[in-house]
Amino acid sequence: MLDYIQGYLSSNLTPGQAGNVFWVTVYILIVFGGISVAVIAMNWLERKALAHFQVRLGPMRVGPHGLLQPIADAIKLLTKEDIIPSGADTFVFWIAPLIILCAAFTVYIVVPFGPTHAITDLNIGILFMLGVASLSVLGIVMAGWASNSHYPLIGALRSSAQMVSYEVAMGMAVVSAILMTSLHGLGMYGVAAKSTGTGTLSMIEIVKMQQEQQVWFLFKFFPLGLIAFAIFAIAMVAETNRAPFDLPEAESELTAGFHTEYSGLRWSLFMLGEYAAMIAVSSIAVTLWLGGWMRPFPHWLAGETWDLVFSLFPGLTFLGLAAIAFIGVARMPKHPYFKIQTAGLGGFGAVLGLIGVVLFVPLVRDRIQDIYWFAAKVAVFMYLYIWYRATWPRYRFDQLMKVGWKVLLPIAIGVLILTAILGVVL
Amino acid sequence: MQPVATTFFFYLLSGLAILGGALVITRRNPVHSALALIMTLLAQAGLYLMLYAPFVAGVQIILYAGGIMVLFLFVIMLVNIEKAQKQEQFNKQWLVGIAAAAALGVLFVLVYMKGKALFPERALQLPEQSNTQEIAVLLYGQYMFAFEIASLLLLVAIIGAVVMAKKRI
Amino acid sequence: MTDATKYLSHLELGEPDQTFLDSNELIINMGPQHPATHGVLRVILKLDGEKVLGTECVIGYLHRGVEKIAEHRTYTMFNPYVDRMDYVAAVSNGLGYCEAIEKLLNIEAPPRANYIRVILTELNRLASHMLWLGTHALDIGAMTPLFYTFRDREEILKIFEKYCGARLTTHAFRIGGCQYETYEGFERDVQNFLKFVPPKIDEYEELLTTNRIWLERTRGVGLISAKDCIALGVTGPVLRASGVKWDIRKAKPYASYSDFDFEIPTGQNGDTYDRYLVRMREMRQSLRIIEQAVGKIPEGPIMAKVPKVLKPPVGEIYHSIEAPKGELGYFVVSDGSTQPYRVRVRPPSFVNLQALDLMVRGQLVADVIAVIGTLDIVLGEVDR
Amino acid sequence: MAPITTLHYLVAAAALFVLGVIGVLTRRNVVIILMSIELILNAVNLNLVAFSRLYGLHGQIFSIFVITDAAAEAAVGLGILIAFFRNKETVNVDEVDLLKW
Repeated sequence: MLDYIQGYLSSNLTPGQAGNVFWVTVYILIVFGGISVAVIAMNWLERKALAHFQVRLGPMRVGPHGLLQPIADAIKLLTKEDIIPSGADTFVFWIAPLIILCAAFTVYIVVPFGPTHAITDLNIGILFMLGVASLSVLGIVMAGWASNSHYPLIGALRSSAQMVSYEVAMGMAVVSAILMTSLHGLGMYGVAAKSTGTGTLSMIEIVKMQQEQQVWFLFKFFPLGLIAFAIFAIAMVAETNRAPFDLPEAESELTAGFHTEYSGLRWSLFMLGEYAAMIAVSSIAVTLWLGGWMRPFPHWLAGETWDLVFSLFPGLTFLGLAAIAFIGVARMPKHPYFKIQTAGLGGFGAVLGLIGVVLFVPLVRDRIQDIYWFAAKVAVFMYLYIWYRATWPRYRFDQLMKVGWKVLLPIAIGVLILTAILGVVL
Repeated sequence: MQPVATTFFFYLLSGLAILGGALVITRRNPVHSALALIMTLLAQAGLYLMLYAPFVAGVQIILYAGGIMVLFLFVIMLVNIEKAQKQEQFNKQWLVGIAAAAALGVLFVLVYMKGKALFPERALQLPEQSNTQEIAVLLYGQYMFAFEIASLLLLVAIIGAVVMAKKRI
Repeated sequence: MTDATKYLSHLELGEPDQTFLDSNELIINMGPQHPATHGVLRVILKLDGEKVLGTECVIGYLHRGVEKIAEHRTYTMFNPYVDRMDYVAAVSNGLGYCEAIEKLLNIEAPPRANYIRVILTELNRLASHMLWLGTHALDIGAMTPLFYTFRDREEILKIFEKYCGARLTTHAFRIGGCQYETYEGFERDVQNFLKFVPPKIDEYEELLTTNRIWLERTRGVGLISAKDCIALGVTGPVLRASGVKWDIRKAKPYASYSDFDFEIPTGQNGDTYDRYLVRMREMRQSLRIIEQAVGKIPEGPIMAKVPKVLKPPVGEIYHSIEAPKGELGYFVVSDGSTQPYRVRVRPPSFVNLQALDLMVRGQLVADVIAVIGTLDIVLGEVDR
Repeated sequence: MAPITTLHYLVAAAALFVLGVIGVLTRRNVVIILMSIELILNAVNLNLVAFSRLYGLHGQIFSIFVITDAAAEAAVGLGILIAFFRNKETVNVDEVDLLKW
């Protein structure tokens, strides 16, 4: 047992690569649990951030600043009656949310949270991610069909058409990033790197290539990487059915799209799947273009001192969050549940602070900072998702298709060709 | 990577695949058939992974399960299946069909029994970590022509499908 | 679906086909419980995929028999009922009714009352347009403007509340003038509001007017020509957006509108975007009117000499005003008793709703939502 | 248990193949027949990939081509099905008894 742990800690492979069943199991549990927690946190954050965009307060009642609201929601959803409409195909109706959930979670097998922090490193990493993510279309189509109702059916048809169309542009953008792994060339700062000859599909290798070439692919071949990234960033919003591309569940048109007839637990599975998919595609974007687990400026601000400075960030972040919690404690208004709320928020702040302190321990610090930078980059995307939703109206279906096929796809193909040419010429 | 519990996973996955296949041909409702087929396809993707063919497995998932099956489900939703569900599911020569298929199965079994020696126990050590790269080298080298022909085939299929399925072009 | 087919006479629906890839007919009920029909409107849509082949509005879910009630109430007693028709523009409804009865009685509200009426009515127009903007934007998918407009509409409702105690169904006016004198600081409140609101309107416009998605969703959607508008009797911003410069405040000035200088904004294309622009400009014009009125409210009585028991002479009268949603008309028949013989309301929402079918044919489902929003209907007024 | 050899894979593929053949020969519903054809193609793929363990990567290449082919076949087959359904309002193969309609 101890040997196992020792053997792993000194290893520079992912548990899957090392063939270490124990650590694989542990990692699966950690990653899936972490994603579930992230989804819950995201749920709360979205409601709060959206509320503040819209001059509201959002959830405030359950727990201090509504911190326990997601838990209350979960309890509500679990105890709700689970309605299966008459005339629905019970089996398909039952299995559709599970397919979406499985598709959304299976993707995380190859997400590289750090050079060794991935469940496994598949040779076909990115292909696997895109493929499994696209399986959620099946769940959506089935949910819409099995509900035996018009609104879900239209929602399902819209959504499957949308996801299939945007996958094309998305795939092209991804290919141009993969192409960059094999090409040398000039980065934004004019740093030339040696050519490696062959490219790679492996998620970990892609980030390692960015490290080697000393440039995020976002800035490689300057406008090209950026354009490819922009295409991916648009397509991924459409892929996850979020505003402004949320037609499949367009509230004002189709009431709730493909999950109109769902309630209770199954509905919450859809939500879980949707948020997990959002995090998944964001992590693809982070891996391919934003340097994955790399900290900012790994070469420009290199050296022992800067390493130390940047490795302090995780702890500082948690201490900052703890400070915010304590400010909340200090400003707690005197309402009937004042005492318990103060205690709760204070306890929460204390836990955050404790985590922050633990993160300063050198051994932990070195292990954790890859994950921290990865999560921070993903969090930026999550915030963008909320921001989009607060700002933009919704596209119409034909316009959505027009954007996908007539704008994004040609640009993506153009970028792909130019990337290939530049890679050969430079 | 050293595969773990190969025997168990082989029987699990091939069992799932065959079970799915059996369900495909027996279900009354085409959507259930499609579900079963998806199960088969995914189980097969697992088998490909066990055979050190990760790229084929990836293609299987992204193209078959994610692409072709969505197409199938789409069409099933578009055509009216309720009427067909109430009708007779098997054609008149079903007995002959099963007999022919059984004969084919017996033929397979005989071939495998007789020709056991043809399939050596040995296995090439295929490099799993560079499987994609090696496939790429073959695909864009030796099989370049076939690759281009395949693209032409797909183009023809797209045009054909559009011509046939669209009402007014 | 079966009970829907009996309404479908004019949709030319033959044998309903079970398939919908080829034989097109997919019938959906949009409403009566639907997030985007602004109440209990039920629209039966005949679709080819997403394309709308025809619509049929089923109304009456909110029918309360307001016109019939009038026949059993005295003229004064019926006054509060009109507030319940277009509940987001209750002041305008009250103004129309009071002026109609005043015309019937041949009395005239004193100038001070008229100024107060204009200020409140224009405030109410702003409130109504703000509510329209929020819900319309929400229908098209922009969530945020809804909350901004509700925040700012609150200020108007606060003024109403201070003036007459009610926020929504105000019952602010009486036959012959106003019941209440302006409260202490009324003018200051209104002037503060005038300073407060223009930057807010700029804020809405910043979010929407040049937003690409908004433009794509509204330009060329729900087109209606001036000719069709006139043929269908469509009035209000919808008519003006089609290029007809028709506003009863200018055409047949009532209250004291002839004293004020304001413009009638018009559009050219008659699409949803033009209607949006027209309403946004109208909000600014309303502010202009209020600004002119609030500075010079004349002194004097707020109530004309009105008998205790209203017994108008035998006769009939039609009086219309420009409500936020269009021409709001009251046709009142008096048989000389204390109760009207018949009251017929010409509600703008009801008439404008007729245009829905014309505007959405051949467009997509999403456009139906946009068009319902842009018609700015209130079901209380449609069904009465 | 005995180690898994190529033969095991071949037997599994043979079983799938036979199931596919039964489906094609006995079912009336075109959609299910098309799915059975997919089963057959998959059985072939499994064979090819299994053999590539013995004789090199060429089998995998070929299976990729087979998958491409299956995609084209499905698209055209389903296109025909839709055209057919539009005219005859049926999805049963034994009712397709006209060469032209």
